[in-house]
Amino acid sequence: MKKFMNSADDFLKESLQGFGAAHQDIVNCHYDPNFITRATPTKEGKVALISGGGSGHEPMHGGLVGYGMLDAACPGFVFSSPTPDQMLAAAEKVDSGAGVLFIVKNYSGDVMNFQMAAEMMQGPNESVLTNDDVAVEDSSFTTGRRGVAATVVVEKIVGSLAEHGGSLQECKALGDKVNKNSGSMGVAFSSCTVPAAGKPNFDIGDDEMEFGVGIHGEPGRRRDKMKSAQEITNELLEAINEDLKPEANEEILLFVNGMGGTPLTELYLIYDNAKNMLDKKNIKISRSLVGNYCTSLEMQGASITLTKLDEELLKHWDSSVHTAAMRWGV
Amino acid sequence: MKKFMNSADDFLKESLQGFGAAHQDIVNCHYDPNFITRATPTKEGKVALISGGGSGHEPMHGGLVGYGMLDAACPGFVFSSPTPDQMLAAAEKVDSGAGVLFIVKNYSGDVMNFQMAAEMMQGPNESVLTNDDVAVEDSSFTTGRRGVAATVVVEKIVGSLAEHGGSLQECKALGDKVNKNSGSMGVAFSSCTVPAAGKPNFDIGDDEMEFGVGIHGEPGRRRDKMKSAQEITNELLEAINEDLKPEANEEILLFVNGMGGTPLTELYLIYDNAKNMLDKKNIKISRSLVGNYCTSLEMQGASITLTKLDEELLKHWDSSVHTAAMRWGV
Amino acid sequence: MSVNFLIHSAKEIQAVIDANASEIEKLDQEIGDGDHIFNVQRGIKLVIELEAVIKDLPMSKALNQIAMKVLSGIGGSSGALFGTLFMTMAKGNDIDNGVDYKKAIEIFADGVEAVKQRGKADVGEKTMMDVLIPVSNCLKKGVEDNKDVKEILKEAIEVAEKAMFSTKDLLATKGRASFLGERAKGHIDPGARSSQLMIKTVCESVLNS
Amino acid sequence: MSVNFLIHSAKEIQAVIDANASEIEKLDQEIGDGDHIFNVQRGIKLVIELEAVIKDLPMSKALNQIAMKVLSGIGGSSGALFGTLFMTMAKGNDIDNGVDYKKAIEIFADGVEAVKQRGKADVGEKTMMDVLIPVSNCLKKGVEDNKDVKEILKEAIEVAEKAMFSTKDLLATKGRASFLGERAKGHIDPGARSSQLMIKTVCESVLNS
Ligand SMILES: Nc1ncnc2c1ncn2[C@@H]1O[C@H](COP(=O)(O)OP(=O)(O)O)[C@@H](O)[C@H]1O
Ligand SMILES: Nc1ncnc2c1ncn2[C@@H]1O[C@H](COP(=O)(O)OP(=O)(O)O)[C@@H](O)[C@H]1O
Ligand SMILES: [Mg+2]
Ligand SMILES: [Mg+2]
Ligand SMILES: [Mg+2]
Ligand SMILES: [Mg+2]
Repeated sequence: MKKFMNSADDFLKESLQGFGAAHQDIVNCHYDPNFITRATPTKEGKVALISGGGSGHEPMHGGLVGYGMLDAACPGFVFSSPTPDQMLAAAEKVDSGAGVLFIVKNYSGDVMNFQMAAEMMQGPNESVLTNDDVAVEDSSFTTGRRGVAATVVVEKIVGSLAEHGGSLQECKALGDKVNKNSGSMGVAFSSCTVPAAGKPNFDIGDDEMEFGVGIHGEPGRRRDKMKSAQEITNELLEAINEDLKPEANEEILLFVNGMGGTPLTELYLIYDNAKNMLDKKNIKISRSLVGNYCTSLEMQGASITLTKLDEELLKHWDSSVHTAAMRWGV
Repeated sequence: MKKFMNSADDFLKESLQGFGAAHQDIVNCHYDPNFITRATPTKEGKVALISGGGSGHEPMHGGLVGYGMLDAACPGFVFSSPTPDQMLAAAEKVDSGAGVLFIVKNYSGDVMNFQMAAEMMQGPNESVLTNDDVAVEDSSFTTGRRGVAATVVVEKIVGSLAEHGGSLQECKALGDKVNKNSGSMGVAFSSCTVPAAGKPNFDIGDDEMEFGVGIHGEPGRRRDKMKSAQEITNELLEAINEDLKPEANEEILLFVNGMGGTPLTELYLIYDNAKNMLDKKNIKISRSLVGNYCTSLEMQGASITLTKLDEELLKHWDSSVHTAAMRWGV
Repeated sequence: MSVNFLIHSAKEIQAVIDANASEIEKLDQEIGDGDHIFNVQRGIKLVIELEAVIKDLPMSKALNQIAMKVLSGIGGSSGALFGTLFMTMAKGNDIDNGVDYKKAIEIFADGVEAVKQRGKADVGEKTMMDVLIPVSNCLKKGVEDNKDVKEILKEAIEVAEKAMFSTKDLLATKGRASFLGERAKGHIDPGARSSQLMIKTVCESVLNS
Repeated sequence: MSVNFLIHSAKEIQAVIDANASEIEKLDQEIGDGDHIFNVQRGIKLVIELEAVIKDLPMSKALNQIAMKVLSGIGGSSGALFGTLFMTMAKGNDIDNGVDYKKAIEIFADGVEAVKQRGKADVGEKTMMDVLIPVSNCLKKGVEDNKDVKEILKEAIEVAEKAMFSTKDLLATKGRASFLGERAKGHIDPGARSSQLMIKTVCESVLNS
């Protein structure tokens, strides 16, 4: 394992410290229990947005704390969901009286820990569960689909509504809507290595890729032979389209997300190839996001997320945001 | 080789197309010869800033084109400097009469090609040569030091001066000053693979790192055994400090740059470790930048850049910028 | 069952889990995200570190401290589930006046029931419930049938082992492995394995005392 | 020297460079950035593709087209340097009225001088100049000494090869390899190797004609 680290035990803490120090103007990091808040307190009457999850997906969620997005983020250990005490401490700090909206990716660990926090909480709270990953089937017999990169989109759009006075119920409803309007799928060329493990999560051949991979390096739909970028992109988009069924002339957000070890150049190439295919289907790319937002440590790979946009979503996507990882208009 | 690509020949073009399409609001991509300009023309009387270099270092330089930074960028083939016709075409497009400032990293290929363009050009022009890499010695017998990540800092600060009415001479002088005020050094854990080559540029053992590596995966000061992040950070900073000699209480910009394959979490950890050391020396971190800005394809590694800041530099660092890769205040 | 017994068991469990660490790690890498072993090891370590704090506390308080430590120190599915187990056990009726084996079995069964509620998983879904529920049933039945405690514990060890192996050929419908469909088959569930090892260790500890 | 000869030579050079591609690639990976072979191959391909455009042009125009193609199509150090070579040759005096071997040597030597100016490197700095300068000198001397053209070309081939090998033990002071210090020693300079192969190919082509 080759990582910039001093010890597996201190990995998370030192990284958080660096993050906090580098972005003092935007965030405050708190320790024991660990959580990240905005540098300035939630303004009165504003719904507080709290997300969290295992670490290793940076900049999600800490890098999305700030004006127009999250009020707080709770980072767990690498790939382990955070614990109720983190969420409770964060909620206590950022709840300004208008209630707390938890944004939770659909993994049983995250769901159960956030649920326990919600049950223990005094004030009003709601949760949005993201489950945009079309790689896995959503049947009534399973826990359902995984929450992946669309969580970033949910946090941006709901963050804007909360900033502009949306109520707790309105924020929850919008979050559910964005989630329902989104589909994602990813592919990995290499594994990732959890610092405590010291060795890759899975083995993969020189000519193989994991198609439909999860953001923890979990196995996906199938192990496949390497293919051209256009073929991979087409297959990812087909899987998403099958689920999301965007109509011709429908406006979408095209979000090409890197898993951590794939350079920007390749992400833009995927964007180009995706545009080729979407153009052919007359699906209108109205907004774009390209970069490493929902990562899996140093995994080489990428995911594509499509979100169907209407006027409401467009407005909240475009509104100002000022976080460490996403910033515009301010 | 595992890359998102269709063919080595189309790699650059498709990536540029994706970049152009994803950031239509900021840039325009031109082909044959390839160059990137702002989406809006240079305002009259504003010095035009043009940079460029081999591809593979994205977001540098295309991602730095936009308000407050570059007017144009000329991407060469992967790791090959661009050619004079690209620079001439870019200059023709963005020169508004106040002259052109070329920002060139100190590699003989870049220097010669930009020189030829400058000689062929009609209008007034100047060049700033960046050579911030302290890994290699600067003796009168060599081509001098390499230009690396501080080029980003030069482009930000000179970009601001140009935006605010600086003359060609003033811009050149400020660029030289920022370059002189900066020192960088990097380390790599893995090699990078040029798409046309299809195999890694160098071999490196499981327990080795290349200390003082160049941004093309060129060999550095020495091949070393892996060390802890704090040790690596200390050694990088010592090398920089030896050269830059910042004084106690001097204000600096601390820039932790990823090489493409190292996740943000580790870059923040380096930031934390760097802060430990700089705090001890009473060097004041006034500004911070952490992220993948001057990369080497998918290489795992990072570099640290320190830039000594005075009031003038601070002002121009803080001023608004709106590019694909760096954005604030707007 | 005394607080001392809890601490002593935690130490024994630590040894057993450490000895089987690489196997458990591999199981969660194959069908999960690879963190289960670290979650469990971290949790046990934290509980053992509580020794000085809890050793003189009444049972309900000690269990509650353990529950909070597990809940706040582990994370992931197993943190929430094991936390729920201990939280529920801590609420057991009248436990500060001594916990005999019947009482112990009663509060354990209550705990398992709460875990089942929390995770909404039943037997056959390829989770730790495949071990916890049959073991809980076996223990309860043993008490009902007035069996000898040694007999009951020996049976529980066997039931746990069989149940653990049974997860191998199941499709997963809860937890991370549920995302895998057919690909989860052929792998033992990591939580089932760690639970089985813990149960075995505690039962043997009683048997050998 | 005719335009046809230029095109013919480019094709022969392509075959030789392709045959030695992996060696040249390795050289620039060892002490450079690994792109030299692709730069050279791309350049040659572009020149060959010019055939239809230049085959009926006067020598000065043909050379100028080649120069522009090389300059705009290669990039890197070698693009600027080879571009400069051809640009200068294109400016040779009176070349549209036929180029005999003396004239060819004259304009080549002028080209090498211009390359030297452009790159500011002299013999001994571990670059292509270590090959180009001695070869140019050898050719000029041969003409001065009124040697037979075959003799001259044979000598040039030998000089080029020796010069190429000489770069192996040099410290680099120009180009990318200069950043390496002592570590550059023991490796032949990639530009020296590709230049030597091109010179050898052209000389042999004349010898065999
Ligand atoms: N809903 C559930 N009910 C019961 N047990 C579950 C449930 N979800 C997961 N588990 C158990 O948790 C184990 C994984 O725990 P762990 O790896 O620590 O957490 P995570 O799944 O969050 O990474 C699984 O092997 C399974 O036994
Ligand atoms: N200043 C210079 N003068 C002469 N030749 C040079 C100079 N700099 C580099 N070279 C030659 O160029 C070769 C490298 O060319 P190439 O790899 O195509 O470009 P780059 O160095 O820009 O990657 C070197 O091997 C060397 O022979
Ligand atoms: Mg986990
Ligand atoms: Mg090059
Ligand atoms: Mg797990
Ligand atoms: Mg080269």
